This record gives sequence, structure tokens and C-alpha cells, in this order.
Amino acid sequence: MSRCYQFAVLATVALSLSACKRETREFRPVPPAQNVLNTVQVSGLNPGANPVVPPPAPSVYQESAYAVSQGQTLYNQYNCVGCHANGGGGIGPPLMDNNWIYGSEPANVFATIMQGRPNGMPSFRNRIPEYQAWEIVAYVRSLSGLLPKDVAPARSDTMNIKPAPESMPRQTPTGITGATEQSK
Amino acid sequence: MERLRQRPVLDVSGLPTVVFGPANIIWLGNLFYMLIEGTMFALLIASYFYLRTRVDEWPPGVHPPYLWFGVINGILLIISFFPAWWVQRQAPTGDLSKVRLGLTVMVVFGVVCMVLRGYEFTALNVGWNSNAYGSIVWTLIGLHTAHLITEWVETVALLAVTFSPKMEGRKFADIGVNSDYWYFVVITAVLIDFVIYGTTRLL
Amino acid sequence: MAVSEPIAVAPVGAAERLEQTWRQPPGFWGWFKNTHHTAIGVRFMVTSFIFLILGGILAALMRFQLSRPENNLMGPDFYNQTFSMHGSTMIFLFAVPMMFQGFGVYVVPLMCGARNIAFPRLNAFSFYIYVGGGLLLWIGYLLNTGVDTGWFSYVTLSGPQFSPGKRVDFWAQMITFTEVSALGVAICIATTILRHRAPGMTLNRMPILLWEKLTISMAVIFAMPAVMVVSSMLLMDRTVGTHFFNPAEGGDVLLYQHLFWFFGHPEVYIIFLPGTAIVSTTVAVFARRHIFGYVPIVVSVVATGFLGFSVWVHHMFATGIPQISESFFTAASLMIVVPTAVQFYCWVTTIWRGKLQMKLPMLWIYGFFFVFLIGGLSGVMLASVPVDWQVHDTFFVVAHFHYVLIGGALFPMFAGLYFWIPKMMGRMMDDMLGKVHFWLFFVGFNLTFFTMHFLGLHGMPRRVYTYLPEMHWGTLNALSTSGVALMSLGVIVFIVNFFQSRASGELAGDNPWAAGSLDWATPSPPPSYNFLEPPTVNGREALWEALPNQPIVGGLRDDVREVLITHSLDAEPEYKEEDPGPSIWPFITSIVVGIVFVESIFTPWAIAWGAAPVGAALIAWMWPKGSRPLRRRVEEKWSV
Amino acid sequence: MIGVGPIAAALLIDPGAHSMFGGASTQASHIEWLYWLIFWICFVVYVLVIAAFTRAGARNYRGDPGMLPVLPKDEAGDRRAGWFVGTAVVVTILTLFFVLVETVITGKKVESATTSKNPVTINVIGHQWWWEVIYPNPQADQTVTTANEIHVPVGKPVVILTNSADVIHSFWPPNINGKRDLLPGYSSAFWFQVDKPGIYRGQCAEFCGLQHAHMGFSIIAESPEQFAQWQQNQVKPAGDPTDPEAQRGKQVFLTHACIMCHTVRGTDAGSRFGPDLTHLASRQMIAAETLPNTRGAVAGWIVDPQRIKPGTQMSPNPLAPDDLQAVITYLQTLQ
Repeated sequence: MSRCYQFAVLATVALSLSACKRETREFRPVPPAQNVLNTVQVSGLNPGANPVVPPPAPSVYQESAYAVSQGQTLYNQYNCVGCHANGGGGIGPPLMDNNWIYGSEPANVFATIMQGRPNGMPSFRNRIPEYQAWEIVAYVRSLSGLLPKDVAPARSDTMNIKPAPESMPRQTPTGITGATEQSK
Repeated sequence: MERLRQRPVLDVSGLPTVVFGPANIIWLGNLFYMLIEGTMFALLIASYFYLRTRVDEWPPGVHPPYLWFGVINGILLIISFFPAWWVQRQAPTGDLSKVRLGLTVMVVFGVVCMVLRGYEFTALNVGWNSNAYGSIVWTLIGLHTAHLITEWVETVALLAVTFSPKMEGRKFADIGVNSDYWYFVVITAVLIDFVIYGTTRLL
Repeated sequence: MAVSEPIAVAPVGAAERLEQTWRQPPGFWGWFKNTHHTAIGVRFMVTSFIFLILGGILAALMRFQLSRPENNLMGPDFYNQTFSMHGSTMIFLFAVPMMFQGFGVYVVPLMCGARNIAFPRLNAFSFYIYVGGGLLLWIGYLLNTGVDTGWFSYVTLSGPQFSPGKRVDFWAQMITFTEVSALGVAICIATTILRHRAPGMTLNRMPILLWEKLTISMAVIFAMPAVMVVSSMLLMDRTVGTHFFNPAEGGDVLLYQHLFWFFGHPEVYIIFLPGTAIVSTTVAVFARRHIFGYVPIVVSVVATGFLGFSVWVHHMFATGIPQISESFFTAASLMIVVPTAVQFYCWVTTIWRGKLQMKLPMLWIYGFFFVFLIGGLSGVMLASVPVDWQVHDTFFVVAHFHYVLIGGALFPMFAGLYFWIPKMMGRMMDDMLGKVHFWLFFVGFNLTFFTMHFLGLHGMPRRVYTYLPEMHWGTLNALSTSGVALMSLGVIVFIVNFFQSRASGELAGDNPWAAGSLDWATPSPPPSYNFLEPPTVNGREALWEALPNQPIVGGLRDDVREVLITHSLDAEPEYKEEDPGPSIWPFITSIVVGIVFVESIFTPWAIAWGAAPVGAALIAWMWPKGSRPLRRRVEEKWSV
Repeated sequence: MIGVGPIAAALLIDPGAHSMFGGASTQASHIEWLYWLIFWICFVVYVLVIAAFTRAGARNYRGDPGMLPVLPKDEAGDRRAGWFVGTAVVVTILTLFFVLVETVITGKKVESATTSKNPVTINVIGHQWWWEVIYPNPQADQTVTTANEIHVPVGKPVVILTNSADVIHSFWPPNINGKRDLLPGYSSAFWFQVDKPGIYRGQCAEFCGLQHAHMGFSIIAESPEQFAQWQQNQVKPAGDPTDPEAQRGKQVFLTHACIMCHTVRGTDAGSRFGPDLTHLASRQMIAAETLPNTRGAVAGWIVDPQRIKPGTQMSPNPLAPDDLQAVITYLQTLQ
């Protein structure tokens, strides 16, 4: 009898390779560095001013399905949709293509959100806790297929106006990293 | 238990070992299997009409699927009823050549129907991921395609067996039962064609 | 058919030749080739009992978390996984596999007087695929991928947006695994009952247990497809972006509930009817009298099977459906009480007019009477719509269905185990330990679950990982938790009793209970060929009504695994089928199928490219192998 | 039936203000009556059946170690037993029919309110994991939006129009009526009429995710005058705080994460992600009736909500102590 179970465990051990990080759900992130948050900021619109030194991206947000789905919720609730639509772009540049004006690395996107960019991208420093920014970063990158398929969110319970990130083909990022270059 | 007692005996040594049709337990097993699959189709069709009650326009915002691939396919499947029936008639006679012929005809029908089915998929005018209507249509027709392929593979396998030296009586019985399942595939096909192509136009 | 004059039976060496012919393959790989129903049945029981213990451990964890307000033994994430796993394990991995598959596969062929179950390879396949489903769910849980949306996984909570990750997908595929298993066994058991009965066991002589197993098999065949359909829809919504349950695109959240409960309520009877089957069997044995009201009981059982499909909406009374349909489903839900009542009255009359012998199994049956009745009556309360509006989804309901399921399945299960374990392992269970087990479990159970009625009436909802101190629920919850210790202790006593009795219990002999059905007409444990002389039947209780010289079946070959197929109604011998014998292919196929299912969670295309190996395995399974076809070609006798 | 309530209540622990007994509304009272009716029927049935089984078992009980011989068939006995079973079944059916009739009648009574004219209409929208409460009004500026605390006038019919923003929730105020699921894509009307003034707690009854356990609400039944007064106060936008600390708190509120989710009418804060805070100070509890609305609780909630309700959408806000105090002072001014 017992031998059967040993055998079956071996047969399904493949599963154990493919879990863990994808399912981690971090509810109490380490509080963001005090100094970043407590500098009261008067205007939200100060592109480029006091640039954020992007900290190294905590990989957990890029690898946790929960974080990405939280990022999706925040992306809608914080009205990123207002300018970037559902990734198709509008006032702001589209996010589901392969063109990354300021770089496609998590740290670049994080900097874009936190310090803002010229031509209208406001700075959300102090407005958005860092861990939420990282979650939004993860979601934004999933829009152009830069995340593993089993982490990217599938279709959501909304009108069906864009392909699910999960089914996005992986794009090879172009565009030059760094704040000096401007968009067209 | 006292073994050497004298006891009357019901002698069954003379009974046959190869029987056809409902007498064979394979027939019963196959019947249960068809009941299971039939329930699945029934529930999916019920879901189709349930979803229809939830929207004003049906199909919602798209054209109904292109008619003719489906109709031709349905007609072909209905015609394929007859070779299946003929094989079922021939199996109990143990006439190997006739059975082979019949099975071959069924296999050919299967191929044609699967190709046509492929065209049906291209002409549904809706994606499975565009709305609930598309999802249920694709699921209905997809589930049936799965049955079509399964039944076709089974027929091919049986045809292959008829050429093996190990062909035996019980395989003839299997071939007879296989036709029952072919009928099932035909009937469900007609039903689903009516739901997908008919109800969208007629009601 | 003609019956010969009495002649000397059992020629010398017949037993040895049969043993050789029906030998169960030895060795490691032999274990996977074995297709004999006694072996597979025991495997189903052992495996599902292990899952019972695992599910029980989860229950204990939950009770400890709830034992006091604002307890932080576990957080909401882990608690949600735990209660969802508890429900899924108990329903899908314990209750049905034990009560239907386990007892059915082991007992039914013996009761039919058959040498093996019909389609033994499908039967074996069903076992492996069931184990696969269980391992899938539990390995997921251990990897923090346990389902966290409840055993019912309502959309939209279980949908792609609100359940990220693969937790729900694992659950949905586990459903497919276990339902395939239940369906396979249903086909085997129904066919066995209809075509493998001993000559003379006409339909109206069938033991009630066979009637129940037949009814349950049909219920499985019509109910399980619903849950396979709905879990597949959910999986497609989550993996390929279909919109079945997306309200924004014409999907519908109630469709899920309708389909799920169309399976979910018959499921309750699929779990409960095997219990009544055991009751009807044992009551007759221990009252030393034929069961009273054979026909009413059979009719009630079949009626329950049908009515079970007409009450599913009473799980949805709170969704705001029209009042007219509420009234209809209330009526249906109350109507389904009647068949059960009929059985209760028949049992009590049988006992009244018999000489009750309070052996261990009967003790548990009395436990069943006391406990299940409470669940049944609180069910009447729940069937009443306005009351249901109040107590629906509260701990009152938790109390109700634990009284129904533990009362209606677990108590009869222990009765059945104490009743048939002597047959399975040839030794009696220890009486003293059995009584200790019963009283610990009985008291602990009522302590744990009766208190929950009050909690529900005072507003404690289900599936909460904690509650505020101001709610005054702490005392009752603490009381409830304390009962868990007694129940667990009881189960430990049972396990000790089992191993001790297996080592040194007194020998059981063929028929320790002097019972009347055919499963007691063969040594304990039965040989691989079940019956040296396949019996014939002369009445409902075959052994009690056997003639002084009851004929036996002769003429089945002992050098070939021949089994006798009889007519489904009058059980007249019809032809001789050959048991396919041991094979490794069911196991290989289940492995291939399992891999494809699991892969399809991650890439839907797995279904496409996985079809090839599955098809190959199935063909290899049915392809004629070895020399037997050649022999049969020569010997076979056609009937046209 | 009257004496029944106290007897059973004695069996039970003090219900607190969250129980289907001691109903505060017509609906709850009807349901409670039906419950006790069925309860006592079931009670009698249970006693009878169990007595029968015990007697039947004890009657010819024999402690023999071995198994006794099987009793012979006995036609006459079978006939008598047949009569017994037949009668019992008939009685059962009649009882069930009685229950069915009573059920339908009570159901009608409970739903009878649906016919009443010009009720107080309230939209309740379930969110993970709080309740958005809207008193709609043709003029947008007369519409009241609040959260988790539902004020209703005593003695007037109230209709709750349910809806859900995400997953299925279930609206359940046990003292007032049964429960009604909030289904995405469906809206249903849920009627009741409170007779006794008071504060009645309710809770989400359909499993809705991580914080299902902490998704409470309150129904505050008050006299029509008080209700009207409350409503007048609620429609007002938030005034500008006078004392300097509150003003500073407002700045902090508008320049930190708060503004991303919350609305304070009369300021720039207009996001509808979280509860409307325009009149936060007028509520008795926060965090979906989980914490009292006190300085300390609010502070703890703002700084580390994930400790109190793991998984809640509210993000931790590690504000500097003085900022925190300022924000709280500001929130306290939102009467």
C-alpha cells in the first residue's frame, strides 16, 4: 500500500517545482522608508524634480499573482485608466506595446510612477505607498507580456476591451532607458 | 463448508461466449457512457438558453454563425448513419471483409466531417473570449468535436484490429456496439447544429 | 435452465486450479496490475479513510482558531484555504469514495455471488485517477496553493479577477479527477448489479443494498456531469478567458450556482443512501428477522434518487428568486422527507418485532438513529423559506449538515466497517475498544456540533476566520472546540483496535453474524475467485432461505477466468464472459491522463497535445495482447 | 407559543443585539414565530421516534453472545406492522403539509411590505470588505452617501436596493429580516419595517474573501424627526476646519495616500475607492463596524490596517506622529 503512495508522490512531484512564489500573498509589507514619505509635497505636478533613485525591485511583486492582481485593481482605482486607458494609451502613451520611453525594467517604471515624467505624467510619491507602486509596476509590465504567464492576470469581470495580459505575446522592449530622452 | 456434499448443479457449460447487442455487457457499459455524455450536452444546451435569457439581443452584437458548413456537415453525419447501421448488421455474421468495408466507409465519413468541422470553427463569427455567447457556442461545438474525434479514433482502432491475427468474436461484438456510439455522435451533432445554427435564426 | 440431480461437487484440485487462474499478481508491479474488486475496494476504503483523517485534522485546526474571539492562531488566508480544503476533502475525497466506491466495489460483487466486478480494469483506473485527484489537491495545499474559495467556489470570488494564482484551478481539476473516478465506478457497479447476479436473484429478490447501490450509480451518472461541466467552465474562464460568469459580458453568476447545486444536492443523497443501505442490511441481521417493508423501502430509495434532483434551488433561497419557485422547492424539499420517514418506520417495526442483538455494528446504527434524526428535522426547518432566510449560511446550517453527513454517513460507515471488516481480514474487531470508540465519538460529536445550532441562531455566519468579542460567541465556540478532542480520541481508539484485531483478533469464520446475504457464503477473507461454487439464490435473504440442497452453478471453467452473465431482470444465465484479468494499462493511462489534466492548468493547449498520448494509452489498453485471443478464436461459441 | 420564547431563551447565551430572536421588525417577528412553530413540531417528532426506537430495542433485548436463529415469517404481524407504517406515513405527510402551508403564509406576510407606498429607498453596494450606502435623490446635491451605518426611520417601510461591486456578499440584519445576497449583475429589492428604535448589527453572510469575517454594518433605527435631521446634516459638504491643527491635518490628508481612495465632499478628495469620509465623525464605528470611532482606534487603523484586517484594501500609512495627530483631528471635525 504505502509503496503506491510513494510512487504517486514521485509522479506528481513536478507540481512542487511550480508553486510557492506565485502564491505568496504579502499583506503587511515592510513599511516604506520614512524619509521618502514624510517630505510633504505641495504640487503633484513637478516632473523630474527631486528624482527618485529607484531602489532595487523586490522580485516578490513581479512573481506573485496576488501582487499583480492587486496592481490591476489599483491601476483602475487610481485612475491610471484616465490617461493610459486599459493599456491602449490615450493622453498618455500606450502600455501594452513594446515601446518603453523610459525603460521597461521594474526600477524604471517605478521611477516613472514615483517621480513623474515630462509631458503630463504626475509624480505619485507620497500619494502611493511604495509596495503599491511595485504592484502597479508588475501589472503594467504584465500588459506587454513581460511577466510569466502563470502570474499575469487572466480576463477580469469587466467589459471585454483588451486581451488578457495572460494571453499577451511577450514583447521585446525597445526605447532608450533614462530620463534624458523625450518621447516623440 | 462441507465440500463433498452431494448438491444439484445448474450446468452453464453450454452457454455461448460471444453475444451481440443488448445481451452483451459492453452494450450496457456503452449505454451508461452515452447517458453521462448526453447529460453533459443537455446541461450545456440548457446553459446556452439560460444565458440567452440574460441578454436582450441574441446573438449579442454579432452575426449568427455561417450556415452552410454546419448544415452540410449535419447532412453528411446523418448519411453516415447508414454505413454504421450496415456494419452493425454484418458484425454478428462474422463476415470480416464486409465489416472491414463498412468500417472503412465510416472512417472516410469521419475524416470529411472533421475537416468540415474545422471550417465551422472558422465561420462562427464570434470568439470564445469575446462574450458569454461566444464561450458557450465554442464549448458546445468543441465538446462535440472531441466526441467526433474520439469516435473516429475508436473506429480506426477497431478497423486496425480486424487486420490483426488476434481478431476474435468479442471484437465483432465491440464493432457492433461502436455503431451505437456512432449514432449517439450523429444525434448530438444534429441537436447542436439546430441549437447553434437553427435557434439563432428561427427563434 | 435445467438443474441436475444431486451429484458430488467440487472435484479434487478445483480450488487449487481456480487459485492459480485467478491469482492476484504478486510483487511491486503486481500491485499496480491487480484488478480484483476486493483489492481495489479495500484500497478505496484505506485511501478515503486517510483523507478522512486529514480532513479531520483541518477541522481541528479550524476549531482551535475559533475557540476564542480574535484568536490569531492562523490568518484569514490560511484559514480560508483550510476550511475550503476541509470541505473539498470530506466531500470529494472521503464521503463519496468511501460510502459509494469503497463499500460498493468491495461488497456488491460478493453480494451478487459474482467472481469479480464488471469492467475490472475501468474499476482499477477509477481508483488511480481518484488518488491522483487527492494528491493534486493536497500537494497544492502543502505548497500554499490550496483552494481558498470554499468547497463550492462560487463565482465571481473564484473567478480570474478575485482569485489570482492557481489555487482554484487545482481545485477545479481535482473535481474532474474525482468525478471521473466516481463515474467509472458507477458504470462498473450498475453493470455488475444488472448482469452479474447469481441465478435466481431476480429483481425482487435483490438485497436492498444492491437496490441502493443501483440507485446511487444512476444518481452519479446524472449528477456528476453537472459538476464536471461547471468546474470546466470555471477553469476556462480562468485560463482561456471565456465569459460564462462575467456579468459585464453576458455571463451569469447564478448559472454557476444552478449547475453546481444540480450536482450538489443529489450528491448529498449519493453520500446518504449508502448509509441507509448499511442500516437496512444490518438491522435485518441484528434483529434476526427479515427487513419489514422490502417493497416500500426499495420504492423510497428509488424515489429519493429521483427527488434528489428536484430540490437544488433550496440552496439559493437567499438569492432573491421569485416567490413561486421558492414555494415549489420548499414543497419538493419537504416531500423528500417522506421516503426517509418510510425507511425509519420500517426499521423501527423490524426491530420491534425482532430480537435485537446489540453487537458493535448495531450500536453505531443506534447512534445513526439518534444523530441523523436531528439533522433531518433541522433540515425541515431549513426547507421553510423564511426560516432559511435567517439561518442560511450560518453555523445553524453547519450544525445541520454535519448532523446529516456525519450522522448519515460516518456513523453507518463505522457500523459497516465493524460489520464487514471481519469479512475483509478474517478476524473480529475487539468489542470493548469498539464501545469506547463509539461513546467517545458520540459524546464528542454532539458536544461539537449541537452548540453550533445556537451560534447560528445568534447570528454567527459560516466561513469566518474570527469574530469580535462583543458578539458573545466565545463560550459556545470554546465548548464546541472541546468536543473535537473526544472525537479524535475515538478515531485513534478505532485505529488501534483495527491493527490489534488484525494481529490477534479472534477468527471470524465464514459468517460471524449469521447474516443472510451471499457475501457471507464464502471464507473470510474471500479467495481471489470469491466463490468456489458460484451460488444460486432462492429468496431475498439468500442464506436464510436456502433450500436444504440449494443448487450451485457448475460448468464455469477453472482454467480460464470465466464469469457468468445473467439476465438483468430474472437473472437467468445468458452467457459466459471472460474476466480480462490483471493489466498495467489502467495505471499507465491514469498517469498519462493525470499529467495532461495538471498541465492543462498551466497551458490550455495541453488538452490538444495531450490528447495523443492519452489516445495511445487507451488503444494500447484495449488492443488484443498475449495468446488469449488466439485461444478464444478456437473455443468461442457464438450466439446469433 | 407565547411561553416558548423565554424557555428557549433560557437555554441560550445572551444574544446581544445580533440575533434572529427578539425581532425588532414585523418581518423578523413573523419569521421567529414560524421558527418556534416548526421547532416544537420537530421536537415532538424527535421524542416520539427516539422513544419508539429505544422501546423497540429494549423490548426483546437479549444479551446472548452468539447469534440467535432467524425468526420465522409471520403474516399477521406483517399486516399489523403495515397498518402502523401506513398510519405513521399519513401523519407525516399531513404534518409536512401543515408546515408547507404555514411557510407559504409567513413568506407572504414577510414580503407583504413590498406593496407599501413611498418607502425610504436606500442603495446598498457591497465592496470587499465594506458597505457603501446611498440615499438616492433626484437632485445630485441632495444625495447622501455614507458607509456601513444605515439610518432608517422607525415605523416606515424601507426598501434596500442591493448591488455588488465585486463578488457575492449577503446582507443580513438578523433582528430585522432574513438575508439577501448581493449578486454582481443583479439588483434586488429587500423590504423591511423597523418597529423598535435601536442599533441593530448586521454582517455579511456570504463568503466574500479574506475579510469576510470583518464585514459588519449597523442599522440605526430612530424616530422620523431624528432621521430627517440626520439626513439634512449628511447632505452638507464638509466645512473648512477652523483650528490650525485641523487645517494642517487637511493638508496632510490631501497630500498623502488618503486622497487616492477617499472622498471628502467640499475638498479635492473625490476618489470612490474607499468609504466616503465627508461625515466620518458622525459614525460610531470604523472599518466596517470593526473598531470604535475613537482617536486611538483611528490612529491604529490609519498606521497599520493590515494588522487589524489582513488583506483589506486600506494601505498602511506610516505618517510622522504629528502628521498623524493632525489628520485625526481633521477627521474628528467631519461631523
